[in-house]
Amino acid sequence: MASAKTNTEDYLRMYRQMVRIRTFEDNANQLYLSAKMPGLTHMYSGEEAVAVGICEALTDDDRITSTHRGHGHCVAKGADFKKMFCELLGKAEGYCRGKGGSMHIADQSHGNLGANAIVGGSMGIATGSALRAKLQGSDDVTVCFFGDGATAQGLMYEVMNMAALWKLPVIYACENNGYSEYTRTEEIAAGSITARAEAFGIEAFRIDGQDVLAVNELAQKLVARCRKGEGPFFVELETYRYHGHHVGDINREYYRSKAEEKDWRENRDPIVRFRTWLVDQGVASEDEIEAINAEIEKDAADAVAYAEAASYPDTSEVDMHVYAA
Amino acid sequence: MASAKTNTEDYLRMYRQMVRIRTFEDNANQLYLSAKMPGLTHMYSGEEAVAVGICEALTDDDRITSTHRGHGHCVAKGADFKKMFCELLGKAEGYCRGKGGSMHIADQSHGNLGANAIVGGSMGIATGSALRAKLQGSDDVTVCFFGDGATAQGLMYEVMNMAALWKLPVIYACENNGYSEYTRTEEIAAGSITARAEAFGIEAFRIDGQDVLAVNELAQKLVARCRKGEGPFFVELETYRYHGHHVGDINREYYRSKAEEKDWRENRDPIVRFRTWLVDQGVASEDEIEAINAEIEKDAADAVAYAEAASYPDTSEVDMHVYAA
Amino acid sequence: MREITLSQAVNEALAEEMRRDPTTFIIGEDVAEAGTPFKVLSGLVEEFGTDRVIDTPIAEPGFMGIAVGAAMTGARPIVDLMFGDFIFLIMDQLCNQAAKTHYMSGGKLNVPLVLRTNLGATRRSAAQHSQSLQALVAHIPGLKVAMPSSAYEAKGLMKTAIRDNNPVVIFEDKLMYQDKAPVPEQEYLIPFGQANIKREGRDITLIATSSMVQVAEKAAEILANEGIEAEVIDPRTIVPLDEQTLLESVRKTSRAIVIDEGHQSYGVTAEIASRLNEKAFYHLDAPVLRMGAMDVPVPFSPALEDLTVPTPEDVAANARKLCAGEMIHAA
Amino acid sequence: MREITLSQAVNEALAEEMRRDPTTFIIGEDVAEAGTPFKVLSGLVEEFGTDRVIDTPIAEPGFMGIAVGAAMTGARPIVDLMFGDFIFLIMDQLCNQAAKTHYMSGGKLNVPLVLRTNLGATRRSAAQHSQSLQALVAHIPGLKVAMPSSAYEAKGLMKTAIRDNNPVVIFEDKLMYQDKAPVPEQEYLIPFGQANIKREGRDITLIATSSMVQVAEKAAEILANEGIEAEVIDPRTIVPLDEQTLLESVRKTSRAIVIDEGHQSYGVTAEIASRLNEKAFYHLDAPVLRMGAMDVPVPFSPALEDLTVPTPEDVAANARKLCAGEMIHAA
Ligand SMILES: Cc1ncc(C[n+]2csc(CCOP(=O)(O)OP(=O)(O)O)c2C)c(N)n1
Ligand SMILES: Cc1ncc(C[n+]2csc(CCOP(=O)(O)OP(=O)(O)O)c2C)c(N)n1
Ligand SMILES: [Mg+2]
Ligand SMILES: [Mg+2]
Repeated sequence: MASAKTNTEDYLRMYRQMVRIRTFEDNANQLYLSAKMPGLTHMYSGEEAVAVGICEALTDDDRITSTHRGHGHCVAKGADFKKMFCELLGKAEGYCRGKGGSMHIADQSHGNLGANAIVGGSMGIATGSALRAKLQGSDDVTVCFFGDGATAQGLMYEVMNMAALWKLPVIYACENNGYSEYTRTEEIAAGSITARAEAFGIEAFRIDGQDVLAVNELAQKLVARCRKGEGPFFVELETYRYHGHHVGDINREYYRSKAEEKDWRENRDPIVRFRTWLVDQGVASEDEIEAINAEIEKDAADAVAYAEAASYPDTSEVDMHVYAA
Repeated sequence: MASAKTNTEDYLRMYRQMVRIRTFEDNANQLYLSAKMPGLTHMYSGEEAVAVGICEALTDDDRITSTHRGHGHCVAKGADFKKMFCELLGKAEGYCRGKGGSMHIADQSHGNLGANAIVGGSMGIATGSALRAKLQGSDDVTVCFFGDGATAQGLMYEVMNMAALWKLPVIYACENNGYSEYTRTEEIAAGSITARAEAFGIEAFRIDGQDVLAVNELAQKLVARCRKGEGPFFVELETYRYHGHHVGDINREYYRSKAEEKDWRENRDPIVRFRTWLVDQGVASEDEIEAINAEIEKDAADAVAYAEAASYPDTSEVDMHVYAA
Repeated sequence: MREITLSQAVNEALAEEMRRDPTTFIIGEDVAEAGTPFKVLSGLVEEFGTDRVIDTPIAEPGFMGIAVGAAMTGARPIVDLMFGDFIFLIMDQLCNQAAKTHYMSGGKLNVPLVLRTNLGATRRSAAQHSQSLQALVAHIPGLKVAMPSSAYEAKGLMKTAIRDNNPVVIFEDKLMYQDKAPVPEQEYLIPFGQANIKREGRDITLIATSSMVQVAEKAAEILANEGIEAEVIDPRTIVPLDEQTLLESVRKTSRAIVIDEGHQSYGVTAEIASRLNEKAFYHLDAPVLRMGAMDVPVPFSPALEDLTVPTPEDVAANARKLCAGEMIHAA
Repeated sequence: MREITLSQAVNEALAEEMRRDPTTFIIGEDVAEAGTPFKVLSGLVEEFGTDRVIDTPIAEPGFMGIAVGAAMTGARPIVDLMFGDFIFLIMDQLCNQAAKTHYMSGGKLNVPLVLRTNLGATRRSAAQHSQSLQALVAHIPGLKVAMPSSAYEAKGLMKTAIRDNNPVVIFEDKLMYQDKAPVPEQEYLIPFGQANIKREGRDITLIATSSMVQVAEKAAEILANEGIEAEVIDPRTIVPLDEQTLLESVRKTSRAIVIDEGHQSYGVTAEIASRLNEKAFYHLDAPVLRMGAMDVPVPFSPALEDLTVPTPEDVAANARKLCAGEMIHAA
């Protein structure tokens, strides 16, 4: 594995964050399966190294924009379990007072400008955040997360053109998990995704999204270069979603095989890989790891219980927040 | 000069078509200056080799989509002066019964699907025409004309992706005249325009758009390859518009110099170049050329007079054609 | 008569018309093997192949534009737009191109295409997957707009739409895909601009579109128990609008409520109410009342979302007041 | 008082607010050196530099999205959309993103931006450069919509828009850029949701927006010569709408015509007429009449185009009939 952050504390925080994401998703899926969660949601499990590797290179002043598959980004950027579960259940204490739900979860306090239910819909927002940073002489960086499917949206090319012309501090992070909904990436993306960015004069990278240290190392370099005015950048991260497109997508053999899923889970799991590395390098013992896992599981269970017991917004909130004062 | 079509008749028709465009535009400009034309219009003068070089490689079954600067494409695809001038003046005998005007002129009988007042607006239409050809097993080809400025529209990347995935018989012809409105291309286009097409796996070319034989030679090759299922293709043609962005754009030194305009007019004029070649090669004598020019001038003058005298549509037509029967 | 779901009805309409006319094809995201997330198109790719049931990348403006070009040159595309909310992405191709081409070309070019999409909240899908945007397209001359209220209408209107020589937008109610209704085995078409009187009554007219037709029918039942006879009318297409049938009813009942799931302000109910007010003014005993969705983005929380859409109880309550001569908007 | 053109008024408003608030900037096509094709922004780049008057590529969805992101993170972008017709291109960023962000985030994120664009036909610009699309954005909760009818309003509303913490869409009338009106030297703002009574009268109320205000005023003059006293009211913002002022007038006059240059069907006039009908029903002597643009794409030919927009004579003729108790829509 590549190595980026270089001390025990950093390593363990990255590990912890990845496990937090996985645990969050396992609980969210369970809430769905037990019919306690309204609507549908999209699981980030399998892609943890992408969100964590990148967000660990950012500060709270740096911004991200997220996607319909947004819980991972939200956790990685520092969000709190309780407020997240409350949001998923439509409760008043949720990050968006229950008005956004899974597909619109945002956490302004940590610079998460929000998930987005329009595929590609946040690409302008991320680029605009970077323009604001440049205009205001602020050195924060914005990361725009999106899937391979979103590369088909024209908006991406419009904003990459402007980001390149204006040298904006934005990093376009394409989470290529091989599918958009029920379709393979090869069937919907001609040519090369990184070449598309390069054609606009944007430096582009393609890396293994299951190797959190490699992701973090690259992210640190690019964030630093963005702060120096060398942006924008484009990164394509090869990754995989373990679940269906959404929690209700159970029978999916017609578009992808169980063998393929098994291979990714068993041989390329980002958490298992990093855990093995941590133990091999002597950063943590198996016992310490298990303790972390257990602590996170308890946190999640507590947060779920809290959220289940929390109250719904008062009906008077329905027409509040249409307009800002 | 490169050479494509290879007989006197073809050469002379190409020459004639270029002069027809220039003459049409001179008359249209005059109509504007003498306040006889309603609205504004965008002159194609200077870019004749592009439209003619390409359209001479097409048959009436092949389709084109055009732009706000569309008179050149319309003439090159075979349109009639009278119906064109009638349209520009809003008369009932115009191609669109006066309802479209300069920016929406279309000539279905020759496969011109129409000018378009939305920059980039016809890229989907051209690609859809090509999809129709493929689905119906027809071997016609569609050429999509657009300017350098239109490459900033996301729609282009969306449809190029699909054209490449589905191998559609469409040629994207980018008329790079160095400006979009009052802005230089360098200021609005990052990286390389042809590389953007290549990134989608589309074969792309960049050629001198002032050399009608070179344009025609390439167009013939690409049209033939499209008919064999080898499309799509992308061609960037370096060219120049002599007039302002539109007929009313007179004082333009703030965005481009008179010296630059003079250089293109005097040293790179596509008609002068081709005329010189025709005479040098003995295809036509100076007298024959002058006779052609004179004949076209007379045609245009007659058509203008005809259009001026023609009637406006009856007021009852105002709510006709909202819906097709 | 056999009963089938709205989803099956749409599927049948598409299959029948695709068999009938080889120039038709379906284009959209995950329409082929997946048969769309709502599974409405299941089985079609097996019958018609991937040349006529075409999966696209996630590029709504792009494939909408492609459909326009195909339609202009001799095909009849059926565009599948996964959620009605995505209509915002394709407005230029739909409204600047498809809607205007016939007129701008002086009647020479046609754009015979169908845009299939949906509407409807209360699925806990939040603000970007719950909108009912029919008012926007109804405002644009050149487009026709159909709003089926059951499996029967969904089939008949779809078949008419596919044969129409103009761009037609059809909004299906997402909540209704699994609802069954009697649908004849024999072929039928439902002409555009012909409202359907779902229930006769003499006291008040309830004009409702799509998802709101069921709401109005339930309200009518509630009212019937109280001795108020409500007439329920479904316009079926809002462009063209069957003014005649609506006016006749209102002239008879002297009172009307117009119900539509789009936002109330600047929405569909305003147009219909205005026409009734203008043309049946002297027959009205009370102002025509409008009931649209609240003017708020659709909230995710179940505790809030259900408040935003008119319910049978709301409709009945308003009808009761109107019939009692109470001023609802006393101001 | 000095008189300046609408174009100068907008320019002044922008310059004043940009001096006042360093987080404001203008973004759009050819806004800098060219000062837009209408030359409304001339001189601003000289004062504020290219960092605050930003020329973009021809990528409306892109720069609209960029403005949303900048607004969400602490800037106040003023987006210049060259023609109102291009609003179709940016609907997703405007309506799915900008309009909903504040609500979807439970009030935590703001999107303070101004979208400056225009409306108006009769410039011989044909169907894709002549539309008046205010009804579309007025339908979307979360957006405010201003429609200045003179230089005075253009300045005062623009300044208010820039200071508003929400996305605001301003439609300027292209035909009016060179029209002069008295505009005070001292600073002033025009609050949103406050209609302006342009002329008092007791016989009929003419409610008109933007370009139609002049039409209504001219109609009022014609009518005055015949002894009919028309009250002319300009709502100035259609979201929020100053219902109170409109209702008071109609309760007084008992008759009203609503005039707007958007297409009539499913347009702005329907909403305003509906509210008057609902809330002033018992004061009305005749149905509220609507006059919008014809429901046709705007034709290029001068012989046709002028027929599509209401004229003072048309308005006066309808007012005359209403006042005489004639049924205009007898059917
Ligand atoms: C504009 C738009 N089109 C379609 C959809 C429906 N949709 C939701 S997620 C998705 C697939 C996205 O694929 P990708 O970008 O690769 O992200 P992934 O789900 O793989 O993380 C689609 C088509 C949408 N939400 N927005
Ligand atoms: C969507 C859209 N945006 C902006 C405009 C205004 N406009 C008309 S032509 C033009 C410049 C086009 O430049 P280019 O594509 O290079 O074509 P050229 O005029 O140079 O032939 C612009 C910005 C428009 N018509 N449509
Ligand atoms: Mg994906
Ligand atoms: Mg150009």
